[in-house]
Amino acid sequence: MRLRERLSKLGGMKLLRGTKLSGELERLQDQLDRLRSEPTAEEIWRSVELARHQDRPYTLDYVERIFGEFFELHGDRGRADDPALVTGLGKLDDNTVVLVGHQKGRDLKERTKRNFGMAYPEGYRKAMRAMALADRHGFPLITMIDTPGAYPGVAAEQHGQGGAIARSQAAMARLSVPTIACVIGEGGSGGAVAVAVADRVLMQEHSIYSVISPEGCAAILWRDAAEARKAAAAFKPDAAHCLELGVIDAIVAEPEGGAHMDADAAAALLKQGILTALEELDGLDPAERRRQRRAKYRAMGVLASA
Amino acid sequence: MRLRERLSKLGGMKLLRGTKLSGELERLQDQLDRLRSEPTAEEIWRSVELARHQDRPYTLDYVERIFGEFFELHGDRGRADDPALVTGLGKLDDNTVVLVGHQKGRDLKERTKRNFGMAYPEGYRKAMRAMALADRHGFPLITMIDTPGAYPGVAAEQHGQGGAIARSQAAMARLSVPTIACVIGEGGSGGAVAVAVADRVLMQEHSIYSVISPEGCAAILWRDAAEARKAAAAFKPDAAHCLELGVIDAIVAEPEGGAHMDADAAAALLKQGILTALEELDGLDPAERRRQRRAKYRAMGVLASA
Amino acid sequence: MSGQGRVDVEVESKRPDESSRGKAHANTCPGCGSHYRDEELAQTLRVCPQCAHHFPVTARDRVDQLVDPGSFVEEDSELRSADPLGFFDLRPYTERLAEAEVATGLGDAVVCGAAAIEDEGCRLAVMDFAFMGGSMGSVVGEKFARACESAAAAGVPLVSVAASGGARMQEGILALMQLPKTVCAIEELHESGSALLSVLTHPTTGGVLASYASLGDVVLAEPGALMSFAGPRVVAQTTREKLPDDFGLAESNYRFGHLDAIVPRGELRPTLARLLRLFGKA
Amino acid sequence: MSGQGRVDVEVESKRPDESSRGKAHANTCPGCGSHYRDEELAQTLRVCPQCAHHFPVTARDRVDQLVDPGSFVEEDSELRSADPLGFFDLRPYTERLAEAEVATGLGDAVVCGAAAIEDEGCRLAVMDFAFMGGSMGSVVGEKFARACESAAAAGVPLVSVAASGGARMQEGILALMQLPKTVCAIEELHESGSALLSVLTHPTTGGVLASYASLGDVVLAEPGALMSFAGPRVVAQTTREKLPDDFGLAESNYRFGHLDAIVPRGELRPTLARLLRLFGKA
Ligand SMILES: [Zn+2]
Ligand SMILES: [Zn+2]
Repeated sequence: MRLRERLSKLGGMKLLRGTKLSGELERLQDQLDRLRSEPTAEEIWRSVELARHQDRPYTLDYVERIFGEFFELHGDRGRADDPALVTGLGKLDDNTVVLVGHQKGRDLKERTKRNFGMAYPEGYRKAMRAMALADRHGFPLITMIDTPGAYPGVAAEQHGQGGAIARSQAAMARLSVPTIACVIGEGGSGGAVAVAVADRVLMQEHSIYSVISPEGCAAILWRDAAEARKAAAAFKPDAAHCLELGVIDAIVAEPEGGAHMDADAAAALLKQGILTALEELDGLDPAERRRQRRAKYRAMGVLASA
Repeated sequence: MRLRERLSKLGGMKLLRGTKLSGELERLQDQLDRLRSEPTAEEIWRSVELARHQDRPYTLDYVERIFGEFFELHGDRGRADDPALVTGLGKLDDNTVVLVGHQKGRDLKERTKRNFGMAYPEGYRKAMRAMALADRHGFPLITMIDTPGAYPGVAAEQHGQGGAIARSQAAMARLSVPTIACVIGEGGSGGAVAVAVADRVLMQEHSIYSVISPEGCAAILWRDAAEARKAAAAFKPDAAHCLELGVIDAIVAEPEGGAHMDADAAAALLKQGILTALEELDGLDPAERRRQRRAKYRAMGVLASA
Repeated sequence: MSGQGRVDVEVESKRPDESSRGKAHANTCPGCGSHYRDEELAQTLRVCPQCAHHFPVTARDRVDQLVDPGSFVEEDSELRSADPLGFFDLRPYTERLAEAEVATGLGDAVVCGAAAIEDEGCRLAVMDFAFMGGSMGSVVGEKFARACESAAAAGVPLVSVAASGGARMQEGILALMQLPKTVCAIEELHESGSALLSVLTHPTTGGVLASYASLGDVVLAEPGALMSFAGPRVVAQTTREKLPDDFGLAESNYRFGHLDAIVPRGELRPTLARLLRLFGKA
Repeated sequence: MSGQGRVDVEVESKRPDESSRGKAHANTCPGCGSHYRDEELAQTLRVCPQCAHHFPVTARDRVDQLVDPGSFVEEDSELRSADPLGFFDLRPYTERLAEAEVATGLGDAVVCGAAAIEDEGCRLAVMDFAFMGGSMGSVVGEKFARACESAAAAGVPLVSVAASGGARMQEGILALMQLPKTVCAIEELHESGSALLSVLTHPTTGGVLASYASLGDVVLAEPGALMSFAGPRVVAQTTREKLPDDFGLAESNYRFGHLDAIVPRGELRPTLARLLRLFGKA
């Protein structure tokens, strides 16, 4: 239990960095309380279903509820504007932030236009442009992750999908500004992590974050895509497990029944999560913040020895 | 006469920066000696012809003569590899440098492949990738300019020719490493200056550097492309005038009759010019070098007042 | 013939000829053929009420359309082009300059100054296509660079409104050097923490598109504006292919990812105000 | 079934099945049908003398092909995968790991260490597709990150030779986190001043292509190597279109600007030596 370890370590430390640390302690205790018991296979599958629920709020639903003014930025300055990934400038209370987020479509027409939230390399290049803008002006970067994965198409491969995902991560590893990633639905594989290399990674209670889709995993390992429930239970894409494994920093509560039951309430909770995370990061020297960000990822994984 | 002004100013200065300044003084005196008299219209036209001579050495001819080991870098990591602009790593004596240069073709087949040295936006994006590599590793950047201009095609426009040229200049304005641009043939308009924003700009004796081709200028202002000689005489694209106007930093001599008469000798002279320029830049703090680079361009132009 | 300064692009002839400004047919809509009086068009910001065609706007009118009344303070208006090459084609450059000044009442092709838009402070650099085709010589480059410095010193964004046929060939290689000059000025502006908001109007081509106009933190364009490095005629001649109908237009550029938004003239002022608030220092 | 770890891609079946390594037909050339004995292929670096098909190479053989004899000193060989999720599909993950170790003699899918190539010092990270389809879990990510740190400490470049089906799904989200982990390690490597030379061999797909393998200062590939984020089968199923014949192959990737060079196996050692000299500190 990584989280418990971290908590006990923090608890034993002198409060050298002042109130920021006690804030972090409090957050960890709060998060730990959520993990009384390990989610069951049924609970995991329920998160898979809720994360993909057709009425679940998408990035732009949160944008209009969380940000005051917002201006969408379009285009990768090379070849295209990818509607599966939106970027923009927004006011979070009195501060300007840069937003990068996957966008699924609500109706059939918009779903097709948005390619079901599956970005092309052009989408990740647009995201990198927005990141550069954030860094140039010192605007914090907020990303929202909600994608089945990067689009697996011929043109997407020809335009360098793998390289674009790699470079987008590198760009995030390099930023001087505070960065918050929010998994708000499906955090699908490389297409998700491409915009999720952040100082703080938040996950909504019923979102999922995974290396492969349950169906994809089942098709390969069980040789039957219908065994998706078994696969999900095995690779545990739910928020509680992600927190436990040290992959995310905090779980953001959803309204009873899931975010789609009350988008306003879900947005208010998400906004609070973002503000708390920003507050924790505030006052850190940019170089130190980047160092900590990289160190966090550097430490991920579980090892044994021969 | 800007050059004379600069020389007399330098002559009157205390040698605060030591030998580097006396080197610069010597170079300026040497350059000034070349400008005894203003080139005539005939001499200007001869440069136009020599700069475009079919046997004139191209970038890769100089690469093989100037660099020890060389490794060509391909691709813009997005969509294409533009053969009209070559990039690579080379050994200049014992030091590694990054090379970016336009490349025309020698025979019909290669000319077509190289698009007569007219780059697409993809070419400038490849160049920017090479610049980033130079900066990351502290390798000086050497560019060779030899293009009628950026390619004026439908796809080139759709892929953002204007923006690519602008961003390539911005990338050069931002570099921390020493940068040397060498105009070795036709320095045609935006397509040339895209890779010529450098600490030191050298021009071979019979190369040209211009805002528009003589034919293009004649077609617009004389309404007759055949008046190209008149146009060239009017806008003065020759090296002597460029030096006089403060646009370039030094003229590199060519073998008697032009670079095509003796490529080895032309390469040796060009190499000496590059080494001298690098030596002048050596020891400058990177931030100060960049400041001076920007200040140099900031000062270009001639103004009057109402 | 005041458009003769442009070099990189021949503006499409289906557009109203800028050189005929002031004559009756300049107010005939090329989109739908409707005729207007100056006062009629002024009321609609010079946008055709029938078909939404955007007529050209002078730099002075543009400033008036965008800024809070009375807030504009012009800077560097005394700068004039010199004639470093003694350039003479069918007529001397100095004569073309004098004629353009008389025709437009401007010292050169850009008007710069301090202003406020919805109470947000900024600097403005607005080009006028009527001054030698909005071509960029030493003065345009210098005024733009000074506008960057003025914005940086005041800690406010710079709003650029471009309209240009490209570099001014009568200043030869010095005109080309205005590209890196303005680019370097933007680098310094950015390092000071200020933003560049770039608006492209019909036409923005050649050297201006290949330098400062493309480097906005945000890039906007008016509907139907031509924005291309090489002009349609040059491209057609070089490639001998039929051009797409929307070649180089804002709509095509938006599709290809080069623009953040196409903003109808009537929405430009509130849009810029929103961006100024977003880029403003809290 | 040792290839069952790969997740993002199903490797094309026309390629020799890695799981059958050691069986007779593994040495039958899929390009021209010629049969070879192990010794014959070893002499040609496992390249078909008839048609130049590049047969798969184990990590140990690859190291031998590239480095100066006796110069390789392995690092971090004691690391083994844990089973953080208690993963069990048709068989337990621990069983697959044990089987892969027996079959390959390797602790996991990458071999790392210090070496010299033509007397130029470097660090190596060489993947082995035979170990669970070259899938990347915590150990591969960790060993790669340590190789970056070792190269940075020694001030030498890191040479990476990739062969991978993607992230190892049996480690769930922790496998995905090896992407940013290796990416962050490369950032630190670069800030130390050292270079990453990345060689892609057949196949390099999914999470490895979408992280460290794509981030080389120079990226090379062997002829015919498949390099795609999504595998051909997934793409064909998703898009329901016929794929181009050279879909995802090195040749196609070179054309699209994603590779610096395609280097036949016989030229790989001298090419890397040249690059090491160019990136070496003078
Ligand atoms: Zn109309
Ligand atoms: Zn064969």
